[in-house]
Formats: sequence, C-alpha cells, structure tokens
Amino acid sequence: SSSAATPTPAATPAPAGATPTEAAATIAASVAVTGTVGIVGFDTTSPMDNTFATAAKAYLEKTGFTVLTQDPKGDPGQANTICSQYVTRQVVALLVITFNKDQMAQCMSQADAAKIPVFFSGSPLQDGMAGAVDNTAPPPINDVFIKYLKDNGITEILSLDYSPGTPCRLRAAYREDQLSKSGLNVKESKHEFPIPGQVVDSQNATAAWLAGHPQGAGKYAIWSCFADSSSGAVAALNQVGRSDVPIFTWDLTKAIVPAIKTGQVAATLYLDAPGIGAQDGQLIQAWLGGDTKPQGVLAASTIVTKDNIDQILAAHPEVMQ
Amino acid sequence: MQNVAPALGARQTRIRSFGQSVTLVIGKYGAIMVLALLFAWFSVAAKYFLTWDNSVQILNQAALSAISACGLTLVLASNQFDLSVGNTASLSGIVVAMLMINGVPIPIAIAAALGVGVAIGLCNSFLVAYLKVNALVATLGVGSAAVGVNYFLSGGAAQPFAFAAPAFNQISIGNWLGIPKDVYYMVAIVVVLWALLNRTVLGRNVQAVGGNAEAARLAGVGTMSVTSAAFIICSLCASVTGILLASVVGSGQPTGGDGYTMTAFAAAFLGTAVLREGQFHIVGTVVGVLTVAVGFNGLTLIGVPSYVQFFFQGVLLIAAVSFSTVARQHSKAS
Amino acid sequence: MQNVAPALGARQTRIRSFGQSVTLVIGKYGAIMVLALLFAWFSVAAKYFLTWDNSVQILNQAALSAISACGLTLVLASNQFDLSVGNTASLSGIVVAMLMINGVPIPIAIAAALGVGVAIGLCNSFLVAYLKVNALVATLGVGSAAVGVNYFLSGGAAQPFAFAAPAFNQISIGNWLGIPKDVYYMVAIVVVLWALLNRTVLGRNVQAVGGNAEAARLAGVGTMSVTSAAFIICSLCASVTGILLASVVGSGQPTGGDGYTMTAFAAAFLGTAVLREGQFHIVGTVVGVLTVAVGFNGLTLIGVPSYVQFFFQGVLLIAAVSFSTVARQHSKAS
Amino acid sequence: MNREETSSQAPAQPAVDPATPIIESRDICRVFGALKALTDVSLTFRRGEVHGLVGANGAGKSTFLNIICGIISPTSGAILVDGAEVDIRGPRDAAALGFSFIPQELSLVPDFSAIDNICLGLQKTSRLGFVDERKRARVAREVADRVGMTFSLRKPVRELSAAERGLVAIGHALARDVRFIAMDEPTASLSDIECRRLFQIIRELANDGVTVAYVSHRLDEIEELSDRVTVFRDGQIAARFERGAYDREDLLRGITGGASLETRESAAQVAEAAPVIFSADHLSDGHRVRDVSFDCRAGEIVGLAGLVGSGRTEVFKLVFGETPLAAGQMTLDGRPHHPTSVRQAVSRGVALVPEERRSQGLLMEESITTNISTGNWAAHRYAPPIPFINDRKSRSVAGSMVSTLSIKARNTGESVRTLSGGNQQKVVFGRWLSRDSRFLLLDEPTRGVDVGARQQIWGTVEGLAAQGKGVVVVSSELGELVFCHRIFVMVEGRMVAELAGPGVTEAEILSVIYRHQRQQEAS
Ligand SMILES: Nc1ncnc2c1ncn2[C@@H]1O[C@H](COP(=O)(O)OP(=O)(O)OP(=O)(O)O)[C@@H](O)[C@H]1O
Ligand SMILES: Nc1ncnc2c1ncn2[C@@H]1O[C@H](COP(=O)(O)OP(=O)(O)OP(=O)(O)O)[C@@H](O)[C@H]1O
Ligand SMILES: [Mg+2]
Ligand SMILES: [Mg+2]
Repeated sequence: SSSAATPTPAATPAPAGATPTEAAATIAASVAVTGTVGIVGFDTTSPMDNTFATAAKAYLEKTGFTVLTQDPKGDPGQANTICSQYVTRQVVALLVITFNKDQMAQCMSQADAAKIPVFFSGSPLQDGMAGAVDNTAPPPINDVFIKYLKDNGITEILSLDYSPGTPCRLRAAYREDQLSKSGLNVKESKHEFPIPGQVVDSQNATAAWLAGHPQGAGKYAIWSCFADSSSGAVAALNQVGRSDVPIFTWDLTKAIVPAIKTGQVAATLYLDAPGIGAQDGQLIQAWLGGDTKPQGVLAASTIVTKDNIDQILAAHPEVMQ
Repeated sequence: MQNVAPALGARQTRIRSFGQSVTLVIGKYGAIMVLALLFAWFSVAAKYFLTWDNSVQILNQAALSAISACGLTLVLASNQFDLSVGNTASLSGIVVAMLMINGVPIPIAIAAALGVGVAIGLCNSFLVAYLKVNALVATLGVGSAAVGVNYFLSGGAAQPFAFAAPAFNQISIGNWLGIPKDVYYMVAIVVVLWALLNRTVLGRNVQAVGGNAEAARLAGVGTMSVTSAAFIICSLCASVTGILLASVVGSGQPTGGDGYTMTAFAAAFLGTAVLREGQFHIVGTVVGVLTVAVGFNGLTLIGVPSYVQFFFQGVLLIAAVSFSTVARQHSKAS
Repeated sequence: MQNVAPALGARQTRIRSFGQSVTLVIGKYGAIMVLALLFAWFSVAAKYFLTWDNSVQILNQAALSAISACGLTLVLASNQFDLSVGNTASLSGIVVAMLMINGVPIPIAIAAALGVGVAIGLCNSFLVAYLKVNALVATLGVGSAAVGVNYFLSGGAAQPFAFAAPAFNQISIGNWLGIPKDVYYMVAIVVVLWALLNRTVLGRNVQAVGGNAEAARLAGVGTMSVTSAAFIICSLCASVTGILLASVVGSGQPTGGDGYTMTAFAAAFLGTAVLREGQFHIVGTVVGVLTVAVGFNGLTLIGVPSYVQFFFQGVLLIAAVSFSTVARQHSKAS
Repeated sequence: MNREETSSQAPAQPAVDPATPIIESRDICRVFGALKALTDVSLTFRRGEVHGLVGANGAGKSTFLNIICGIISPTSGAILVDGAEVDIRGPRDAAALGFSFIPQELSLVPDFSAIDNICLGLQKTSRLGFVDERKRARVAREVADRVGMTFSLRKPVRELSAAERGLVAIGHALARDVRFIAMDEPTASLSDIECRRLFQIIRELANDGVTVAYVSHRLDEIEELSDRVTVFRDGQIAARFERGAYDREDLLRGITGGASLETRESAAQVAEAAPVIFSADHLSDGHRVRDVSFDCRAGEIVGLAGLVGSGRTEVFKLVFGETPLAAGQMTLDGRPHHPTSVRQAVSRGVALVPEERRSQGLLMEESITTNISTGNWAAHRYAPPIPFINDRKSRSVAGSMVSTLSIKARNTGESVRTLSGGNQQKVVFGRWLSRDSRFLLLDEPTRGVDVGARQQIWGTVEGLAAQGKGVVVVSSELGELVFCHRIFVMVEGRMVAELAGPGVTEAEILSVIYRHQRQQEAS
C-alpha cells in the first residue's frame, strides 16, 4: 500500500556506510600474498551470514589463497573449537563471521599465541582484532525507520528482536537510542524470538500482535531484525490480509523480494555480500602484505525499497540465485 | 458399566470419601480447568482477546502444531519416541518449495514432500521396529541425517516459491466461511487420528504395544508392523505440517519446522494430564496445543516482556501436569 | 564367568557357534571399533590429524560435552530423563558472568553459578521423585523456566567479563604440561562419576532404581533420595559445563549451552552400544563423546561442507548403535 | 501408595518376654479406592512359628503381608512389634525391624546378576565407603548353596528361567539376618525339588526362632508346614486353626465359605481313533531344548513334567513360533507346522498361557475387557470391511469370560492391576477361551490360583478337551498333572519318558525324573 514508507533510496550517506568502491579505497592496494585462511562461519541456516562466508571464500580463492570454512551452527563454543583447529593447522589468517570478540576469547588467545591475525566480518573494530568489516549496519534502516515514525505519526510498533545475536543486539540498541532521542511517544511491544523456530515464532507473535492492534485503531509499524523474522511477519500479515503495517528490516534475500515489491517490507538494507567478501579479503591481504595496522571498515550497503528494488536486482542478479 | 462379576465382587462394599471424589475430578479435569482459567483470565486482562478474529487466530496458530503433535501422539502411545518430527517438517517444506521452484507442478511437489515423510517414517520404523534400536537414538540420528539432506538441497538458504508457484500460497492462506483454511485441515486430521487411535484395530494394537509389547506379541499382535505404522503416520503428519508451513510463510525454510519437535512433545505431555490416567491420547494432545497457543497469544496481547513468555511456558507445563498427577495420586491413595 | 554352578549349570553351558562368538565380540566392542576405524581413517585422510596438538585439541573439544554427558548418564541410568541440561549450562554461564561483571569475586560467582545448578536439580527431583511427574515434562518445563530466568537476567544479551574479571579466562584457557586445563577437569570429573556409579552404594542404588524401581523400593532402597541425587549431580555437571564454557568463550552466552542437551543425549546413547548390554554407563558415554569429537575434528580438518557434518553425525549415531544392537541379538539368538 | 520411606525410627529392640507375640495386628483395614480389601484383621505371629495364610484369590493375604512389610499403609488399625506399637512407613522400616519379604510377584532387577539382586539393599561397604564385592559375593554364595541355586550367580537374572528367578527372590530374603519372613506364594514357580529344599529351610528358620508367614494355595504344603493356619475370606479372617486341629475339609470350607468343591476326577477317556492335532518329533532349539518328541490328540490333555529349567517353557516357545526350530519336525492337524512368528501360530489356532502373567500376559494398566480382546480386536469390528470396533461386542465377550471363570472384579472396565494374582491369571486364560483356539499350551496355568479357581480352570480345560481341542500343560505341581491323559517327562531339555495316565501317581513321575536325572549326571 502507498502508506508504506517512501524513504530516499540510493546509496546511503557517509555515516551509514561506504559504497564498495569507497570501502575498497580505504584499504591499501592488495599485495600478492598466499597461504591458507581459516574462516569460522556463523550458521549455514542464516542466509546472510552464509553469503558473507561464501563471498569472502570466493574472493580469497580468486586471489590465490587456500580457504577452509566450517559451520559452528551458531554455537560459540564450537566456533572457538573450529578456530583452535585452524590455529593447529597454522593458517596464515583467521576470519570470523558474525561472532564478535567477546564470544571468541579462547580463539583470540590461541591465535595471539601463534601470532595469527584474526579478522572479524560483522562487528565494529575492537582492540585485539587485526581488522573488521562492520556489517551490523545499525544506522541506515533505523534512521529511515525513525523518520517514518515521525512523518506518519505512528502510535505503536512491534519489534522482533534476537538479542543473543550481536548484529541484532546492536541494531536494537541503536533503535532504542534513536527512539529516546527523537522524543516520539510510540508504544513499543518487543518480542524475542528463539532460534531455531524463528520463523514460526515471529509469525505467531506478529499475528497475535496484529489481533491486538486492529486496522484503524492506530498507526503501526514493525521492526524486524533480519530476513527470517521478516518472513514470519510477512506471513502473518498475509494470513490476516492486513496491508497497513509496513516492515523495516535488514538483509535482502530472495525470500522477501515479493514483500518488498508489494511494499509490505517498506525498507530493507542490502548488504553487498560480494563487496563485503572483497573487503574482508583486502583487509587480510593488506595485513599479510605488511600493513599490520588494525583497520575497521563499514560494510558496503544500500537501502532497498519497492522503488529501487528492480535496479538493485538488475545490478546484483546473485540475490535471486 | 454392566457385567459386574457375581457373588464375591458384589459383597465388597464401596465407599468413597468426599475429598477423594473432589481430587478425582481435579485429576480428570485439572488440565482442562487450567485452560479454562487461562481463557477466563485473558478475556478480562487482554483487550481484543475475546474477539472473533483473535479466537480464530488462536486456532490458526494451533493448527500446525496440532497436526504434528497428534501424529507424535501415536508414536508416544506405542511407547516409542520420535525426535525427528521437526527435521522432517523442515525437510518436507524445503523439498516442496524447491521442486516447485524447479517447475514441478504443485500436486506432484506435494506428493513428493509427503513421500519424504513416508521415507523418514520408514527409516525410523526399520531401525526401531526391526533392528530394535532404541527409538531416541534412532530418531535423533535419522533427524540429523535429514538435516544433512536438507542443507545439501537448500544450502541452508530459504527457498521462496512466490514467482514459481504463487498459487501454492492459497493452500493455507485465506479463509473459508471466515475460518482460516489451516483450521479445517487441523480438524480433519485430528478427527481421523482420533478415530484411528481409539476406534480401529490398528489403534487398539498401538495402545496394546504401548502398554506391554511382550504381552501384546504373545497375544498375537504383530508388534513390528504396528510400531512401523505409528512411526510412518507420525512422519507423514510432520511433513504435512512442513508443507503447510511453507505455504504460510511463502518459502521453504531450512530450519522453519525444527521448533515443532519440542512444541509437539510439550503438547502431548500436557495432554497426558487430560481426562485419562497419564496416557497419551489425541484429545489430550489437542487440549495441550490449545493451552500453549492460548497462553502465547494472550501474553503477546497483554504485551509482557519475552522472558515472561519463556517462564510462563515452563510453569504452565509443570503446573498443568503435576496438578493432575498429584490429584490422581491422592484420589487413589487411601 | 567363574562361579559357574556345578551339575545343572555346567551342563547348561550353551554350545556357542563360532559365528555367535564373533557377533558377541562385535556387539561388545563394535562401537569402539567404529571409533578406531574413524581414527585410522582420519589419520590417513586428514593432514595434521595425527599431530600431538590436534589430538590434544580433540580432547579439549570433548571436555565440556563429556562433563555434561556423564552427568546426564547418571540420570539416564536411573531410568529418568533430563532435558534441562543445556538450559542449565546456559543459565549458569550467564549467572557467573553477570556476577563478575557486577564486581562479585570470582570464587563466589562460581559458587553461585553452581548453586544455580543445584537449585535446578532440586526442582527437577522435587517434581520427578516426589510429585512423580513424568521426567520429560518436568525437565522440559523447568528448562524453559530457566530460559525465562536467563532472559530476565541477561535480557538475552551476551555478558562479556573481559574487563571485569580477565583472570576468569585463565580457568579454562591455557595448558598445564602442554595439555589444556579443560582436559584435566574432564578427567577428574569423569573418574569421580565413574567411581560413584560403579563402586559406591549410591551408584548401585541408582542402577537398581533404573533397572526396576519397584524391586529397589521393596529391597529398602530409598528410591526418591536416589533419584534426586542423580538429578542434582546431573544439573551440577551441567552448570560446571556452563561455567567452563563462559570461561572459554569470554562471556556468558544466553543460549550458548543449549546445544549440550542433544550432544549429551547422543553421546550417552552411543555409549549404550559400548561393552555393556545396552545400559548407560560412564565409560560408554565417554567413548560416545570421543567418537563425536573425533568425527567433528577430522571432518573439519578435511574441510567438508557442513551438511556432511550433520549427515555424518546422524549416520554415525545410527551405525554405531544399530551395529551392536543387531550383533547382540544375533549372538543371543538360539 | 507412593509413600516416602523415611529412614526408620524403629525402636531398639527391648528385652521382651518370649511369650509376647513378635507381631500383632489390631483391626487392620485397607481400602483401595472404593474397595475394602481388608476389614478389621487382627492377627498375632508367635516367635519361631510357621504361620500359614490361606484364602481365595483376592481374599487379602498379600495386602495384609504388604501392610506388615511396609509396602502399603493400612487405612486404619495398629501394628504392634514386641508388644509396642510401631509405625512402619516403608520397606526400610520393616527391614530395620528385622522383617523380610518374598513378594508374590517376583521383583528383581533384570540387568543385575543374582549376586547383586541378593545383596540389593544390603549396605556391604568397605572402609572407604565403596561397595565390597568380595563380601557381597560371599553372602550370595552362602544363600545360593543354602537354597540350592545351581546356575551362574553372575549372569543377569534376565537370562534365568522363571523358577530360577524365584530362587533368587528367596535368596534375597534369606540374605539378611531376620526374625520374621513373609513368604507370599514362594513355591508358585518352583517344582518339587526346590519346594522340598525350601520346606527344609523354613523348618530350620523356625527352629532358630524366626517367624515365617507362609501364603500358599497348595493346601498340602500348608498342612505339612504350618503350626497355625489363618483363613482369609473377603478381606476378613474366616477361621483360625492350630496344627492337627483341622482337616482339608475345614480349610476348604473356610476358604470358600461353605460352598463345597466337588473333588476332581479324571477326564473322559479319549477315543483311540481321535485324530492327532499336534505332533513334534526330535525338536531342538540349539541349546536349551535338545531332543523333544511328543504328540497330542484331539480331546486330549497332555502333561509335560520336569524339573525347573528342564526346558518346558522353551518347548512351548518353539511350538508358539517364538524361537526358530534348529532341528526336528512339527505338524498341526497333519499339516507341517513351522511358524515364523507368534502371530502366525496364533492365526493357526495355537494358544499360549505364559509363565509370567504380569510381564508376558497382561497389559497391567488396561481394563479386563481390553486384556481379553487384545490381539483379537479384528473380531470385534462392526462388520469385517468396516475398520471400526464395536465395544459393546468386546464388553459382552469379556463379561461372559468374567462370569465363566468367575473373575473377581468390580466390572469389566476395572484395570487388571487392581486384581489379585489369581484373578489376573484368570483374565489371561479368558483371552484364549474367548477365541476358539484349537491347540492350547498352558505354562503353569494354575500358578497362584486358589483352590476354587483351580477347579474352575481345570473344569474349563477339560471342557475344552471334550470339545475336541488339544491341550498341553506344563505344571510344576505334579499333583495337577496326574489327571492328564498322558504325561511326558523332560529332563535337561530331553523328552525321556511317556507315562500313560490318568491315574499316574506323583511318586511315579518323580521316580522317573530322578532316575533319568541321575543317568544324565552319570553320563
Ligand atoms: N493396588 C490395588 N488397587 C486396588 N485394589 C487392589 C490393589 N491391590 C489389591 N487390590 C484388591 O484387594 C483385594 C485383595 O487383594 P490381594 O492381592 O491381597 O488378594 P490375595 O489374597 O493376595 O489373592 P491371591 O491369592 O490371588 O494373591 C483384591 O480384591 C484386589 O482386587
Ligand atoms: N531368556 C533366557 N535366556 C537365557 N537362558 C534362559 C532363558 N530362559 C530360560 N533359560 C534357561 O533355559 C533353561 C530352561 O528354562 P525354562 O524356563 O524353559 O525351563 P522350564 O522347564 O520351563 O522351567 P520353569 O518354567 O519351571 O522355570 C533354564 O534353566 C534357564 O537357565
Ligand atoms: Mg496374593
Ligand atoms: Mg517354564
């Protein structure tokens, strides 16, 4: 429905993150280096994290590295184990997807002992990291979201959170922060969904919330941390045939493209997986090339709405594969 | 009941204290009372709870869980376990979605997904009924093998079929006579399973095997085939759940169905507190599913913080079951 | 078997065919063979597998699972269940982390976290042993209540203590004599639990209650206290696991430990295929844990796609257990 | 009955004069739900006496002993030990008072060895608090020799035959030093040799001043052993007798409440021409059954006699399709009979009343109706094509069984768990009577069944035979076999002799058994 957001599309302003080219620019031109890189995945069932891992793998292999990847199935304990095994295998560099530093203590200390640099894809740069690509990207969508709340006098919102996951936590934190700053008074219902079961749970929660917020009784919006919870929310909207509640979320996956086109998903953030993969790779190359100064870059990202979805898909066919 | 044994039996006088009758009633209807109480409470506490839309919504929410839970009930009634329910649902969802995406016509895709269910059921029953492998291990193993297949097919990514087969959505989205389609499916399947378990030879044999496999075997019951049947039906229900889920969500979700194992177990065990003495039965399971659904829905309407949700689910489970367990013991004890 | 009785007994000795003796051996050592085979295979297939570092690494990786799995073994041996293992681990991790973050000295924080374990164990045993609530429901309920508490405390957010108590990391990170500290903890706990289950009166009673609760009761065994003991020890081990996990990870993880329920069950059931006739016992569980760990480690080193991991785990579980189950039946069959 | 057995607060035994009874029960009542199992039972046990308890199934004997041994609690009434009132709140308290118990339904830990079962509940620990294997083994060995266990004490009792398990249960009770032992039908699963030995033990115990409460349905045992006899009827004490001051008639009258039992006389002769229903020659199952040949004609009741562990049950397993045949031939109605499954055997009209009614015969939680219909539900459908079951049918079938076998129950919906041992056995029996199986295998069919019920059961068996069915009976009570048309004697898994009945005496059977036993041992 046209009531859905119409925020300005196109590349987001400076704070929200650099475009791929910019990002690449911030990294020293890559020197030819090789060796085995160990990638600690996050969870194969979480599509985005997965694409990050594969993208980084692709880039590194293209540039002559041997790459090991493993899936700790979202379990930090396993992540550390995998990491230690890479250390055992004397990889030249470690790349940790989505997990953040305070989940990788053992990994960090062992890598440190073995003088192996650890890079993080999906976390702001923290000390101890050799480099980080921050794809949690809280600002872009949250800013659009807040603006939408202001412009449309929204009275109540539902948030679908997953605090145990770092990106979700940072995004939610930024949201809370902005909400309080904005001085808006919107009533917020927070729902924590579990993983596994995230889709069904988000769906049920949304459905119940919608029942409690009948059409016309107020002006609503839904904030959803990532693609899966959004799928659930969309399903709930379809079930009860409501079109008055736009969803703001992260990740551009095949699954929510239709919802973007119908405007059910007012805005999502396209994180350029190949671009980020390249960023990860370039950080590693730079370090191994001798530039051992930890650097953090913002992931290349673009806000997607029903207005620019078609261009984006045209520009990035891999999304629909 | 008729047929009281002659002489001797008659001479033994019956006496039952008031207290006992009360606890007897609680033991029998305790769990249902809990549900009723919940309902009453929310009707007052939660605005919009008692609306038609919401009541329908609750049923709708319960539908998928109910289908998988009732299937599981058969296996539990035969004194076995099935930990692969959730994985089966997920895999079926992925299969149906991917087939449609690859241009297979909807009916065939569905048939294939159901086939997946049957296949998994066969694996389980082969291991449990024929090789006599402990059911928990067997189904745990089969389940995680199913996850393997699932990821092999989907690469762990959601499989939207919106473009390939938009019609598929219509299977579960939308209403008939103002009631969501899923609810009809639920009712149909529940009724069938109820009749199957309580009124047919197979059902009685399932219960016999559940009660004492050895005795059943020596009475001429084909324990293996009976157990197998239970497992296959269970997996079949699981994949129906998975298919409907895919249709609701609009895509096959690699882990979408995994949650159903636990919800199904919780519901079935809640059900053991209903009416019959700690046995698994369809009606009980349905009550169990509804209790959980009502609780979830009501709390969400009130808008409690989510830790309350988790806590409540736990407490509800414990309360309902121990409530009637204890009551029964008291009513039995002198 | 010495002590074969004279006359009758002597003549009763079964004429055992060669084939039967073979299958008997397989039945007894089958699962261990599987482990050996895996090991041999990886030694060839996976570079670095047979290095000292890696072997140590495998043990290190097995440590936490082993601790929770052996705790669970006690409960299983008493013919009960505990589905709250994982949630207990998670909650303990959160508690220890948050206490330290709020300036509580490490020892006290640890004590408190262990207290959480005991508390949950008490809840479980109160429900199961005293109220006679079905163990699966009870522990499922207690578990999800624990999740509630967990989220209430942590708000679902990880609790890093790097600044508050950096020393805490040192509990499990680092080596003694080139062997990771966790390995020492594992060995110590496993040995204690083994002695407890096999060499003490409590242990025997646990097994008796598991074998035939009624018989144990008639023989004057305090079935309730025995069951309770099993549950409490199990939860205690779970929270040790949680605490060590927090130390490894560097923060309390709201859901970090949840995975241990299933891994513990898998290991314990794998263990039933080891040596003894389908009973739960510590040695078996340890072998089970190691088998899973070796598999995981080897596959990681080879670098297979992750769906293979799942598939492998499932197949491994089924293979090892059915393997010996079948072998045993054949060796028994007349 | 989920009583917590709090640690015993049993009084330290004071010096009491030997005249005061060791145990005295005053007006014990016990109610189960709506049913009064015991009403005002007052009874004394003197030091060193053997006190026989008899009564029909469901009379309340087990309930009474269960109360004394703290397994269930009385609804009202008092128990005095050494003249002082005690509150026995669990088996532990009973043990602390020096009581031990052989329950009617053997309860052992299947995975434990005989040693572990015998020592169950004994605190045999070394200084370090670890269990002392050596001490346990010694204790077990002693009782084993005393009771005459001739099998390995180390293999799991799961692998023992019913009788052997019975011996283990007795051993468990004897392993403690006690002053009162309650034995609830200890001989039910034993055969002659073990019984003799057991009686010997009982006398020794009595001489040592131990009191023995002895429940049995075998009245000759009662008459032989007990110094005093108490007769239960409908949960009340119907009569009390001193040794020698009564005869069999008195007992019967007490048990049945006057209704006199027509003494059983041998069944009608079988026509020479009667066709052979079943024949087995040179059966072997690999180990326990070595060489067994016998046959059974229409209308014939054939007995299988043998000592415990002689392999009778295993023979039945072969005929019933439970274990595959290693060698030999079987025919049923002239056609070869090689069942691959129990189901197949049943479908061909073979029936088995198993040795252990609880673990093998019954769905304990289910109703009488369900238990009788189990395995035969298909017959209770509305009409064959329709898959649905007509419960009215099954209920009336069950009802008729309840009255034919006069099963003592409130109604056919009652759960069999609440039935007395004997009545449970009748239910198992009813299952097969309700289908017209043509060839019945009865393994210890009258185990734990009261005199009245025995008459009825044998009556029915003869009735069935008269209808031209074939019946094979295993009974460890040779007294029951003497009425069979023919008796086959088994020793060590071999069929060693055939005696033409009826009219064979127990003595004859025994002598045959012993002769071959000795031969076997010689060879
Ligand atoms: N747990 C129980 N619940 C309900 N009723 C019971 C229970 N146990 C026994 N009864 C009833 O109490 C009565 C006495 O049973 P009990 O076992 O004492 O008889 P018994 O004399 O031992 O008979 P038998 O010689 O067959 O063993 C029976 O009518 C039986 O149905
Ligand atoms: N399940 C079993 N596993 C191993 N050995 C067994 C098993 N059942 C019986 N046996 C052995 O086979 C022998 C024969 O047992 P069986 O029960 O057939 O004897 P029986 O003549 O029926 O004696 P009773 O039935 O009076 O105990 C027993 O001595 C026992 O040691
Ligand atoms: Mg009795
Ligand atoms: Mg026998």
